[in-house]
Amino acid sequence: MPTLEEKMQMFYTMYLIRRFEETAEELYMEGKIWGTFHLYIGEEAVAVGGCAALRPEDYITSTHRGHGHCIAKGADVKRMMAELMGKKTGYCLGLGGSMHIADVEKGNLGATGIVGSGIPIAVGAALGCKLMHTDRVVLCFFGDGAANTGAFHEAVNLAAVLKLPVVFLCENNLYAMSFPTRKSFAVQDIAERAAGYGIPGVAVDGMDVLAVQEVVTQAVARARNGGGPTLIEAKTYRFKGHSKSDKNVYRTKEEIKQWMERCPIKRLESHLQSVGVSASDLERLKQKAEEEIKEAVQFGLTSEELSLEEARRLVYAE
Amino acid sequence: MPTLEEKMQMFYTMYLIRRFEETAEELYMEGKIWGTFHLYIGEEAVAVGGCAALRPEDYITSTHRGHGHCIAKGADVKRMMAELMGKKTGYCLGLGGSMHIADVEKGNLGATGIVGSGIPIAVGAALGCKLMHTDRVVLCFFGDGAANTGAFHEAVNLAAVLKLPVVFLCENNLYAMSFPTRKSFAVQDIAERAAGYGIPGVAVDGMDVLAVQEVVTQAVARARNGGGPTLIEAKTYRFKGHSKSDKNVYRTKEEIKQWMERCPIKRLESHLQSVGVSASDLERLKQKAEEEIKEAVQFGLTSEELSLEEARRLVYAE
Amino acid sequence: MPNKTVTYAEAIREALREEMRRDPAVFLIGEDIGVYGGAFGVTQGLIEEFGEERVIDTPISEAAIAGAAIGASLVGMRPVAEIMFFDFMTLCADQVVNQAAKIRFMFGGKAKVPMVLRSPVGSGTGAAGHHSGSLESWFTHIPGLKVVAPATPYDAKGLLKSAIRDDNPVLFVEHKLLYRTKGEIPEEDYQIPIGKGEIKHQGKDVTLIAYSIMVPRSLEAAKILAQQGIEAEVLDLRSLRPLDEELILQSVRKTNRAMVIYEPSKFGAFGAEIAALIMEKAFDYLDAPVIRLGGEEMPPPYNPNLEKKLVPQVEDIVRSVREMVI
Amino acid sequence: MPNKTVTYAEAIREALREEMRRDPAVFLIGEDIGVYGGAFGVTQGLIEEFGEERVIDTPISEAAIAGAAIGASLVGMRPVAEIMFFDFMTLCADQVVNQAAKIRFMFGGKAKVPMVLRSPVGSGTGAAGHHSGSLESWFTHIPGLKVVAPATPYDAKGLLKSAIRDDNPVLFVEHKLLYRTKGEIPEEDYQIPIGKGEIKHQGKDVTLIAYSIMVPRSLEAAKILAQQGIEAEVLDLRSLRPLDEELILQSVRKTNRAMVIYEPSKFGAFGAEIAALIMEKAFDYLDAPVIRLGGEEMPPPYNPNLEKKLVPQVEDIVRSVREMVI
Ligand SMILES: Cc1ncc(C[n+]2csc(CCOP(=O)(O)OP(=O)(O)O)c2C)c(N)n1
Ligand SMILES: Cc1ncc(C[n+]2csc(CCOP(=O)(O)OP(=O)(O)O)c2C)c(N)n1
Ligand SMILES: [Mg+2]
Ligand SMILES: [Mg+2]
Repeated sequence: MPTLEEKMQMFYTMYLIRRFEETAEELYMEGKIWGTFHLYIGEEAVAVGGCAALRPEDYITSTHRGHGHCIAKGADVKRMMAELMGKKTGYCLGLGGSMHIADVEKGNLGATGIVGSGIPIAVGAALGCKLMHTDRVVLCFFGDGAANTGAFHEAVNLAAVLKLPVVFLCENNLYAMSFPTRKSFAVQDIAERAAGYGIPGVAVDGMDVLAVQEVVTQAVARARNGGGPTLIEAKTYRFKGHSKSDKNVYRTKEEIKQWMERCPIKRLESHLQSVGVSASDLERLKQKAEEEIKEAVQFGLTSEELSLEEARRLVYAE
Repeated sequence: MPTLEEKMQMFYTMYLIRRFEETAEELYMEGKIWGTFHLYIGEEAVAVGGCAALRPEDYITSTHRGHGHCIAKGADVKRMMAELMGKKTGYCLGLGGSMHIADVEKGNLGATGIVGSGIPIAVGAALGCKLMHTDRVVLCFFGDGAANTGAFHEAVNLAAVLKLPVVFLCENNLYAMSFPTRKSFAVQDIAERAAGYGIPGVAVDGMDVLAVQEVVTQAVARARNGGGPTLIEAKTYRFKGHSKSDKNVYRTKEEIKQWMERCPIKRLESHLQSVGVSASDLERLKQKAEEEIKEAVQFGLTSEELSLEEARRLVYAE
Repeated sequence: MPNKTVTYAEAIREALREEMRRDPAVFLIGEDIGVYGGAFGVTQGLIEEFGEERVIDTPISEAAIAGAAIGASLVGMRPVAEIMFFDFMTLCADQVVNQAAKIRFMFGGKAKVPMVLRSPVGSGTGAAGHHSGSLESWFTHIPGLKVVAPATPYDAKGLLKSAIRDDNPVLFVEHKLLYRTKGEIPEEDYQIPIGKGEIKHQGKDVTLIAYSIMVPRSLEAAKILAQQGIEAEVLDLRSLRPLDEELILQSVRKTNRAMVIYEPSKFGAFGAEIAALIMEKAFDYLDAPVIRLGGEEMPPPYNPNLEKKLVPQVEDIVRSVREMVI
Repeated sequence: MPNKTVTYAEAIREALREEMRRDPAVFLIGEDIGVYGGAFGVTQGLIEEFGEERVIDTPISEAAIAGAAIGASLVGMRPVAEIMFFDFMTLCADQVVNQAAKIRFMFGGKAKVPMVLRSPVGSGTGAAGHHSGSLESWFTHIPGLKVVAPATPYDAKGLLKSAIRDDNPVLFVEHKLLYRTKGEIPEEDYQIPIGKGEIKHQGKDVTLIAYSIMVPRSLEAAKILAQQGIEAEVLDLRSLRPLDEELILQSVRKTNRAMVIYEPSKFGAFGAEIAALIMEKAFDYLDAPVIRLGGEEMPPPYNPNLEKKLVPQVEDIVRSVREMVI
């Protein structure tokens, strides 16, 4: 069970993620950020609960919907915002953008634009951790859509037979772009697939950060002790469209509304209040997050861009 | 339940497959066939039981170990032998060889050298059958090794969610080349994977042609009636090495011996004798098969080869 | 014959619609092509007309999409599959290269694979490293495949119709930045034959050889060059495999100078084939080496200024031609 | 320094063994590379020395093999992955192209992917359409990758050592028909730098540019041509990306004639890059167009007589050179 302090930290991180993305969306409207990105709003409990179960030296792999994972693993929102603005001070020097943010120092092995492609890489990182005789664990985030890629199958099976220290955390937000899980799966729970690989499978309420933190903690302990991988399915929902170009024709307003009522941040806020945290303490945290975001925007806006010459030198390592 | 006549037919086909391959192996030693091929010896019950459950207009997809499937689906051994000898009279005009034999007329959509790659194609053929409003079914053969490819996962799931008329028949012969299933799977039965796709899974004794015929018949009926796919795992064993270059260092003589005692042809022979078929009737069938094979060899040896000019014209359809 | 103005995306959609009406064997398969209408809106409205049976949304399973198209085509259908971004062709490369392209030959001509695989290439949308690639060169190298890459709505519609009616697997290369460009097409049914290029602009001083997005850029450049007294001929390949060799050679024999302009990274790209071919077959006509103007040797960067520098722009073409001719 | 004679396969095995002894971060992963020793016996004996932990057999999961190598390299290992046949590179193309090659750049240089992917190309073994391919051209087109294709045991060992010690993903292209060819190597540790070609035979009349299996064939042809009074220079590229441009240009400036010889189907292959490059940078030195002698435009046929005609043989090289020079 997390301490109150840890819960407050989770609250802070979830709120920071939410505000980061709301702000990024505004900047997008203003033309300060472009291309496309995928908002995690509504799913914060999964990243935060998942990363709260890790040690700092553990690794994660992320997805195209990766802002939350990145912040939850300890990234600096200044450098993230700068990345979204394509600046040299960003995590990827402005070369990666939203879909490719990595923060290798903090253990985030990177987002990816190819759905499912991070799963074999997570397995490889876990293999590396094992071969190096560390007791590090890899937490692999991916979506329901990714669970239908060949990469998922090959990688999960490889991890299972090699008993690697990796935890597969499927963020089932009910849709892969417009395609609903009820059409892309003929099973109720994606977690049911675990049995076919001979590993444990668990479904968890992905709107409840404490529940996520608990099941991931157990799976991480198992992985760390040589017990091999676990497949966790967190049932969650994205409140926004798939990407910036989504017209949301494939889901109903009612469905969205119902899920928004289950907002994971509000839920943790209520919980914290119920255990005696004062409204003003929560407010203070929120204020701190606002400050951080404001600074991040400022940092991004005033940063420089990489030159073509500099970019060219980054294709190959010396 | 198959009639006695049908059982006699199965016996004949199994024996024909066995003799076809033994003869091909001899021809290989003599340098009349080259490259490599993968002998099906020991696994005949799977192809024959499986195809016995089909109508002539149904389809199959085959594998690199495909001689048995091809003969069981009604191919002419003359044209098969000619193909192994690289002749113009072969099924593929000598362009495909053992690993690529197809007999589209008889419904064999082809062998493939890329493990697992036939599975999506089988699913596509089933989709085609459905869209054309036929009630044809596709029987998809593949190995235990293929069950770990991404292609398997994507294709089985697609078939499951679209409820396509396809039956997945996994020939689990305990090895993918040298890699044993006990190392490549963390589950007991490959059939357990079916649950993760929401389709039925059945394991069956692949050395018992009647058992195979029975479970495939049920699955085919289900598929034909719009019930969608089934995953069947036939437990079997190859008596010979993986391919012509295998030194068999990865399995014990005892294991091979034990399985050879379960020879599917002997088993059916005993069964037929126990229900009153005379030794001479069986002998007559065997003789007929010998004749057919002899003719096939003669046919192959005396056939011509394709010219480069002719081959060039086959790359594109007009 | 009365004409109408449509976008490149609409032209593709019209070809799909008309072919689906004409031939019940034609169907669509891909990700989010149904109610969503495709990531770039190309298939919008088709599920409403043809239903879920002929406009099939799939899970994220590129290999299964391609394989399903192959299998369906083997039993008599004419699938048109969509791979949402060309970068994802790497995920179905086995099915395309080892199956679709080889099946007919390996089976001794006893089967055919009449399928079309549509997919958009190109940078310029800020989508960075995994959604901006142009890997069409890979597929031009595969015997058994045909590869087309139209530049205008007119060519897109006509070529897609030919591709759907062709009995071979055809890779139909679209470009994201072309989807909203407009052009005229006739009201009646027409086809553009696969394997025929077109001179899109006449000139005598140099031949600019391009396809897809580089065609409008080359035409733009030709206009500017004309003002500077250089008459550039713009040749649109349209079809990369088979290639309209004769058209290329004819033009080069006239202008004695050629430049090949393309978006993929310069090194090892299809543009080298064109250059090598011209040298092999028109060496004595060349007053100067064939120059290739290709993309930078780097993955697509996110930063929009760098992204723009990744691939040849109009001003790059103008500058390079001037350097070459003067 | 005392030399010893080894086969190409042994030379590769020695490089693997020595690097594994030298650096605990090096490990092997692939299908049937353990007790089986690899489909072509290259890794024989290594599992006995290094155990299952460092010689990892996997299920048939090419994408996972490549992905596992990438992931392990991201956290500090130096994996050497084997893809059993080059045809199967199509199954891990996404991991290789979109991940291994791009990660460093996309992450702003903050990660590196020091991995090697070994895989055999080539026809000539009667294995037909799915086991005889030569798709190396594809990967030469990918910024972020290095591609080497040695022709001799000496080069194979030295290049593999360099590849393992390189901080970039390196594709190591082997050829099935070379595995049993023999050559001398020194007893001591040595490396061949990636990016450097070598003149394997001096000549003044024409430069034959080759790599992998076409190097011994070109040398064989050069011998025959010498008897006929034609002095061919044989240039072994060894490294396809990066390419030793200077060596190529130097040789061509001397001989004024070049022929590029390669096994893949001629059209759209890497050989076109070499030809185009020579034209661009040594046009004025050329007495004749650079000729490409590549493979037939068809999938590998099973019939051995046709299979032989698929790719350039010694006599084809001799004939083509004579046609060119005389
Ligand atoms: C291999 C691949 N196919 C298709 C896409 C296009 N695409 C981007 S995100 C997405 C949906 C992903 O669904 P899911 O894995 O559930 O993640 P979510 O977006 O719901 O978080 C799709 C289809 C892609 N990026 N990669
Ligand atoms: C994609 C791919 N990877 C590797 C191989 C090499 N290979 C050929 S057969 C084989 C084993 C196949 O095992 P399984 O599917 O169980 O079929 P079996 O040979 O046992 O009948 C392997 C690894 C291949 N042909 N294709
Ligand atoms: Mg989702
Ligand atoms: Mg097997």
